[in-house]
Amino acid sequence: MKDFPGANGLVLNERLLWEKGKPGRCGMSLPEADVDPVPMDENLVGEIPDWPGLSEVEVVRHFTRLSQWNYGVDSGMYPLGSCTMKYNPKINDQIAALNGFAHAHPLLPALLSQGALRLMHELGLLLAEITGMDAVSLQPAAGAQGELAGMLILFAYHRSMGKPRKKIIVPDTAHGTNPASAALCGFKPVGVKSGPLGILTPEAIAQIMDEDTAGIMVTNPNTLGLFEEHIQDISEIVHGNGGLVYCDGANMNALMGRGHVGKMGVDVLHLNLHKTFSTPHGGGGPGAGPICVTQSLERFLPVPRVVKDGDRYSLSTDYPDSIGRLHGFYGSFAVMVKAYAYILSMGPLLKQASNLAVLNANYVKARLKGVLDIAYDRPCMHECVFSDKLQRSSKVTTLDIAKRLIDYGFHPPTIYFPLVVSGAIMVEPTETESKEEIDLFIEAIKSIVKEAEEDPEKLKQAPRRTKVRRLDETSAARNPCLTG
Amino acid sequence: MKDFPGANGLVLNERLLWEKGKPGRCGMSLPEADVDPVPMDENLVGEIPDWPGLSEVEVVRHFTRLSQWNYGVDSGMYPLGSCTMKYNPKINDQIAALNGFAHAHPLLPALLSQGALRLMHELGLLLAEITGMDAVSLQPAAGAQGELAGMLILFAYHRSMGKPRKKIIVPDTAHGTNPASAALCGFKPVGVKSGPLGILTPEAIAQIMDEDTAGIMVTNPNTLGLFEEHIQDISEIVHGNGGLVYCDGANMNALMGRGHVGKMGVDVLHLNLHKTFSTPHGGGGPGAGPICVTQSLERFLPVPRVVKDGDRYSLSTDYPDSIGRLHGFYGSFAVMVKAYAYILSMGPLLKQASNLAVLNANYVKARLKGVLDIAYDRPCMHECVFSDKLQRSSKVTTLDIAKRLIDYGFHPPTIYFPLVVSGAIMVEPTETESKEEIDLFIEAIKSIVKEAEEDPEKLKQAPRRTKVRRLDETSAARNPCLTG
Amino acid sequence: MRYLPHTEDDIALMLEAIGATDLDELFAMIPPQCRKDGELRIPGPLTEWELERTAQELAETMGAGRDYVVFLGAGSYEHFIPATIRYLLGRSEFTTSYTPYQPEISQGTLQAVYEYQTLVSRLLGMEIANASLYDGASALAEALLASVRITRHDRVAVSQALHPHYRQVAETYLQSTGFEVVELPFDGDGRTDLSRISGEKGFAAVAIQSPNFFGCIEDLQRAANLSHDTGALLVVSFSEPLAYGLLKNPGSCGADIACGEGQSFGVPQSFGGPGLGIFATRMAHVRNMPGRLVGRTRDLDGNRGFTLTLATREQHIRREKATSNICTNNSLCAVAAAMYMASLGGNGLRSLASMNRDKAEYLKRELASAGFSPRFSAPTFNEFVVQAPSGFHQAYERLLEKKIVAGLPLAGYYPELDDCYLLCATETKSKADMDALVREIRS
Amino acid sequence: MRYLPHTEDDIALMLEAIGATDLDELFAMIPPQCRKDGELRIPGPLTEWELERTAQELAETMGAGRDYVVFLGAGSYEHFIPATIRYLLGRSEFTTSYTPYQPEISQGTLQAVYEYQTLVSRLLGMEIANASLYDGASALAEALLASVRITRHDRVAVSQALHPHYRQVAETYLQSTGFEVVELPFDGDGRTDLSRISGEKGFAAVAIQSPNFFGCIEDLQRAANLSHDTGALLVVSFSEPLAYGLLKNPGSCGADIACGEGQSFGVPQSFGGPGLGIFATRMAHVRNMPGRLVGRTRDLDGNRGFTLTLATREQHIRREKATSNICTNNSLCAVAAAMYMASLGGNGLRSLASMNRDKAEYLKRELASAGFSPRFSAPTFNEFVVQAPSGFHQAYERLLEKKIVAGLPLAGYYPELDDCYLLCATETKSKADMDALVREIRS
Ligand SMILES: Cc1ncc(COP(=O)(O)O)c(C=O)c1O
Ligand SMILES: Cc1ncc(COP(=O)(O)O)c(C=O)c1O
Repeated sequence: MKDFPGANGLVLNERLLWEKGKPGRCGMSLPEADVDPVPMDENLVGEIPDWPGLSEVEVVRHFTRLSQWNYGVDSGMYPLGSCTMKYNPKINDQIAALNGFAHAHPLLPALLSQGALRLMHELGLLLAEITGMDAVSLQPAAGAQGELAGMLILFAYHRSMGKPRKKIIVPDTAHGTNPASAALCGFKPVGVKSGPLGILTPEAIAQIMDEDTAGIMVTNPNTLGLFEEHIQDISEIVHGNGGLVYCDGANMNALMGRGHVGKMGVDVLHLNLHKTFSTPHGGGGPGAGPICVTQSLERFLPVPRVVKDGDRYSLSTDYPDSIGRLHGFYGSFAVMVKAYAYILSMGPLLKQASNLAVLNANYVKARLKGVLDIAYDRPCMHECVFSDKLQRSSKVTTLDIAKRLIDYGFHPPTIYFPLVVSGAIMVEPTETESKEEIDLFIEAIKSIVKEAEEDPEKLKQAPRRTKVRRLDETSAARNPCLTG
Repeated sequence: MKDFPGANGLVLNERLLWEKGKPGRCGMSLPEADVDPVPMDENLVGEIPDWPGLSEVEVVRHFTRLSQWNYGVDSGMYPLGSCTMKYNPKINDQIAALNGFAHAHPLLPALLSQGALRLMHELGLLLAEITGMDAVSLQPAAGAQGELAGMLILFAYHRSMGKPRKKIIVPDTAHGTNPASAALCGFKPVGVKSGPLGILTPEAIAQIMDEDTAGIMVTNPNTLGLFEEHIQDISEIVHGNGGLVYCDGANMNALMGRGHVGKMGVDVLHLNLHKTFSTPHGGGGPGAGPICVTQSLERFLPVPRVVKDGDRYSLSTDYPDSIGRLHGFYGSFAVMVKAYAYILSMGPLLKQASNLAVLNANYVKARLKGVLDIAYDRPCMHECVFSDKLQRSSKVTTLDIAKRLIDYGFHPPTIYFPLVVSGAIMVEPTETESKEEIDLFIEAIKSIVKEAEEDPEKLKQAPRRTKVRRLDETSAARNPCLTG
Repeated sequence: MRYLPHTEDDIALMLEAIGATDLDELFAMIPPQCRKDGELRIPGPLTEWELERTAQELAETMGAGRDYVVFLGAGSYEHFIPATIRYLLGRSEFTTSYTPYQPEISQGTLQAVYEYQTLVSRLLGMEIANASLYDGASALAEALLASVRITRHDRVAVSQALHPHYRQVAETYLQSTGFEVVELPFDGDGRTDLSRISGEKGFAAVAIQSPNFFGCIEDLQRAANLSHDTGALLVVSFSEPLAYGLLKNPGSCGADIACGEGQSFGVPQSFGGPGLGIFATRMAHVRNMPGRLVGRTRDLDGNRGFTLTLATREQHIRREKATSNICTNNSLCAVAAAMYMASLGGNGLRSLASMNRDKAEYLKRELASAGFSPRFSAPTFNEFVVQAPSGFHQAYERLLEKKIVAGLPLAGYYPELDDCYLLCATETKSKADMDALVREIRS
Repeated sequence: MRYLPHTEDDIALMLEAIGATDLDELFAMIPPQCRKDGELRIPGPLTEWELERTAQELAETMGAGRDYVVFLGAGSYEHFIPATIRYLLGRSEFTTSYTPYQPEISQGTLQAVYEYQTLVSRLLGMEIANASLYDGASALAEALLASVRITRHDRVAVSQALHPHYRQVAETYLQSTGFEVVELPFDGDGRTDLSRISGEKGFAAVAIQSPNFFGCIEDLQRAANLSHDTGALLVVSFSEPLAYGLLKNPGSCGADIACGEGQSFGVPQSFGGPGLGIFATRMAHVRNMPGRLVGRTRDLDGNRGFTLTLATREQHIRREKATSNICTNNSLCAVAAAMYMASLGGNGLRSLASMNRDKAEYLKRELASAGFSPRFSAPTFNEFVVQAPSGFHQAYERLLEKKIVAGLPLAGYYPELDDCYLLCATETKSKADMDALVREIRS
């Protein structure tokens, strides 16, 4: 394994915060008191919370060590399907940290927040151009909240038509947030199977689309990495029955400059700025999940909205049909700043980003053909779904392959999703991986597959290099210990 | 070894830069050309240097991985004697990076550089107060250049007295830079042994101090961590013979608010801002080595100097007796900013820093007594020198102990220095280490000493956890490979 | 382009391996009518340096930074953030990793979030906390939904003194569910009037905020008793968790769910987002909890480790039956809060909280002396409502020109509070800042 | 104090273990007359927030940042630094480690410095480079001293067109050694007049800078031939290494030592320091080289690794016989340069260098049209000397008020160059910036 990045090295243990420190220590500078203390009614005063006291260097070491136990995009290739783990440019973080952005109060008068409002306004226009949709709200705080917003728009639309509808079509390949968001909004998700080619067939939709169905939640490209080629026909069927088409655009990284979502018949679309638009994932957020709609649905968008009048920007809540407010303020502004910076840095080259994302995925697919089973052997878009089918004889599973990849120094792909592929291994390289890096990943997979045949225990015991080995998740869930 | 920080974990290999990349890639944004290209005389044009082309993420991953192979103060305790590896406050780095400081051109007119000049002026005054010396130059770029400046002042002084002198007294405990700096300045270092208590005796100095000796270079506290208790008598002898007393103040961390270097009879002193004043070492610099002198030597200080007139600051080179310029501009300004920030953050609490630095060293000494041999068992100052004497029977050396400490997750102490202690192990905890951390270090040493008896091979083979094991330094020097 | 590593050669070789002739061919499956015609009409690509300048120009228009003195709170609080946090949080192992689905290479995030869950629980006096939600507003919505699940009642009572935006978000979340939201008025001292619920049954939750939107400290104990009497859970919302460094915490007063905004704990204000949705409750309700949870466990060798747990509540396992649709949460903000709480420690927290209150009390008194009387009589923490002399709005505009933002006019939120302003003074406001405000107001 | 972890209890326990009664006792060995009386009379302790404000106030007085257009070069160059470098260099594993004396836990610094040594050698066309010196000025001094050691001659010839500060530093280093420094004048085209050395013997080194202080490109080939004829080494100094992205490098012209300032490669100007002293030479001279060297080797398992090597040249081993007294060098600046060189790559370097020259040529031409004729005729890179119309110094002051610094007046450095200004235009100067300068000058 000489040439692969994975190696053994020194890492440093670190206790839990409250196993360290001493009362009386404080790792933060407190301002000098310059006003008199005012005694407080004893009845209101509580106990001092039992937080440990640490010096500044103790805090710094603690979190420095913790950070070193993590693997990020900056550590190496992170082909986590459906997550678009592309490079997160450092300049964008720096821009979001500019004083004027990072320390701006959200309730500043419009006069004192022109820059932020303008940025939001322009980002909305940019996303509209990129998707081909008409109007955008940046408010949803992540993809799932974007979905919720979208579902509420479907709800509001049907209510406005005087006919609330109960059901929504959700394909079996959908991400878990789709049915969950639909349900949160009171819709009953109705499943539909993808066809033999891994994509939806108009026939299947026609069969279940009815007057009590609010619409469909389609993911395009879908979670098999396949373009929903019948999207227009499907949209027509849904529209023909009075429904609306919601598109989960988490996979937009395949389509920039290539696909026009509006023309596909999509009425509502959400994007993940923390995927397609390069904002860092932060170990699980914060993200941002803007929604884009056609002109006729614009009136339902969440409030407040940024409006432009001449060259002045302001916030308006004056949209009586709006689904309302989704966020304490306007959404993840700092994330928007990073996405805006990314889009301007790329400009029309966003198309080339999608080109290369798709090229990389197809290349992985071509090179791993015969090594891993390919769920649907057709041209894929930005990601490609394999499985452990060919390895079953050696009793090695997707999980084992994933864990073994860690020893090789790669982040594993997404596993066991989408659910329609048993033992799925979902690889999304993204466009920022070079051919060399991808070749190395391919070699790693090949080597692991060989190990699976020759010495499956190597995979079963993996990972061995990491600070902790496989964790007992069963007992974690059976006897939950959630605080210390 | 459960409770010690050292553990095994995943680290990532990374090739050399030129083993990566492809020509045509570029990881940096180049500005748009907005003027016409002007052709260049062919005879002047060279080949394009053979630098590899990498994308931005390749650069980021390369240096991220490299960084993870390093151990810094932020990783854990770094008791490297003579180096004062105290915590380096993050706020100071941030302040040095302020636009007005980081992007200021050194030749800006005085009108446009008042802030920097004022900072330098004030830092000089602060260092004068802390040391008890009269005047300060911040120009030397590190301790050794401070020593050179000091030696040149001794040279200039004697020349000004009409009697150049050839020799200089350098104790056997001196740091290697002392004789090297003296020699660079044309002085012949004359050795003197420290007395049985580890400190210089007036008698020894009296014996060699003569009219051809320019003075003495004394380190106080010396590199054994001992205060030169006879410093005043020694100064008197040197002064009595027309010489000057140079003090290596790299160990000033023992003395803040406690010692008055001026009153000790010292004429010239250098400080290491990158030790006592908390500026980060950067894996070997940049540092800053200000020199402090008595009033009568002020005229020899390097130029340019910051002068204050009313509330305006400017630079002046109008010092005809000056030893001249030592730096392309004014020294390591960014380092000065950090030291200034540190001093203001600590204020009079600098004394407590020295108190605790000395407390920590004496505590280590007390607790390791009998475990490791103590070279001079007397109250120490900020550091304490042990040796491997007690371990010789098990054929285990200082080097082995040091390397084994790495497996335990600690940075080793300074080893084999000072030269007067065979197999020296020089421990300087600094004041920013907590009692708990020091206790853990002490336990590690005890455990290693036990291993030395029971299983010396564990030490001989150490470190085992690190990405690379002991390196073949002999062949590195015999067949030097300095570029790839 | 520096983010795109492919050389022409690379592309050619890869196309060959795929068996395609050009990049266009890779998109052949997109029906022509679904394609984007022509190139994207967006500006750029900008160089890093153009981008930086563009962004700086936008940022400089903002009423933020050292030149401005902003007395705004109302859900977003200006607190000092140590340089250490900015540095540590920026380490790319934290920023560029995904949700810790692979625990073996995510122990850093996992342990930090576990620490966050613990310290937040201790602060609020609750048994458990989740790994974060989006913000204080959606945390309230999730708390109400959880209450409905737990109690199986279909009405919730929400205080009108609860942040108007939080209430609006809760309404948005609830609008399509059919659950009823009953609003509880506030009384003359600025606290929630709970009389509406006493004796009534069928509430899933009673939700109040403390300190509430007016800065007033609610009587949580009484609210708990009354709520529990009606069979409802007490949901305590908050926008300023620092208050619990001084005040009795929700748990000790009997709250069933404590949820709110954690931005005060080391998260930059960033024009309102991202925030940090804190959600804490009792262990009994864990399976009804929304959002991710980190739990402690052991690895194959018996070493302690951490992992996401109880995922069977979540959308990726339970899909439409999940306790919430949330997936990506605000993890990095939770880690920031862990760093902040670790930096401050218990004693530091108490000092800082006391200082916040002292500053606000000083400002309150000084304003009173300038004719701005407190509108409500209940005790407050670091913000409070004053009744301004009529016509003050002109002076307010004048103050803006002097780069002072003299609080939030409340008329837009509560028409009955015309001429009332909500002012906040944290530790970032010096006596001199406050004196300057009062001087300007007087002049 | 947040940097000091000791509680009262800790101190008491530790004193007890030591057997001391109080902290004062630990300092008993300091004779009373050597003690500091009373407390330190220094301001503070300042809180982090007071400190930040104080520092910002100082920083804001500086003529730096986006508002200023500064046409200064002369040894310190404004170049764009990618955000990646700022981030990567700030990672504390790089910043808070010491000199890599323990190679097993310093491979990051060691490999990075090895890469620096390699890329710098390739740039300069030399076989080897050391791990850094303080700056370009001391690098010249060290080069002259090394030349003396190598040739055993005791005179050095130094061009007057070499940076005046570098020459002054060399004089400082040499003043007490007895070695003679002969200055070589420059001729009318701005290049060094080498006639003084031809035919003479006994020089250890001939030192010239290219591009020189006037921005003029020297004829290094000819200088090498003449130097070697006299038995001297050719020492090529530089302050703008970017020039070698375009120009023939010192090695290919026959230089024996190439030494200079590397600030241009990713090191912030920081009011002149720290800089980066680059020192490169031929393998034959390695044992006379000053400063640290990183070498490649193998570990016990045969794996590639890096370590400090040839330390027998250095002060900590050789003491007074060392090749230099340098210990701490400017390692982090070398790592910054490695990052910068890696980011740019060969092609990027060539483009950037060409752009620098194009900008300067544009400015030169525009200034000429405004009556500022080039003072020297030799070709230049990104800076050049113009003769200003007399009386320009008033306009110069007026320009300062407009936040434009119109170059460096040379009268203070070369009295004969009265009314001459050295102007520099790097890639950071836009056409608009330059046009504005010329417009202002004309007005
Ligand atoms: C296809 C798809 N849809 C929706 C989501 C949900 O997005 P978020 O995690 O931002 O809520 C994801 C994220 O994993 C996804 O992959
Ligand atoms: C006692 C002593 N003197 C002088 C020096 C030299 O300082 P610098 O490395 O900054 O040149 C050192 C540094 O190691 C030292 O420990």
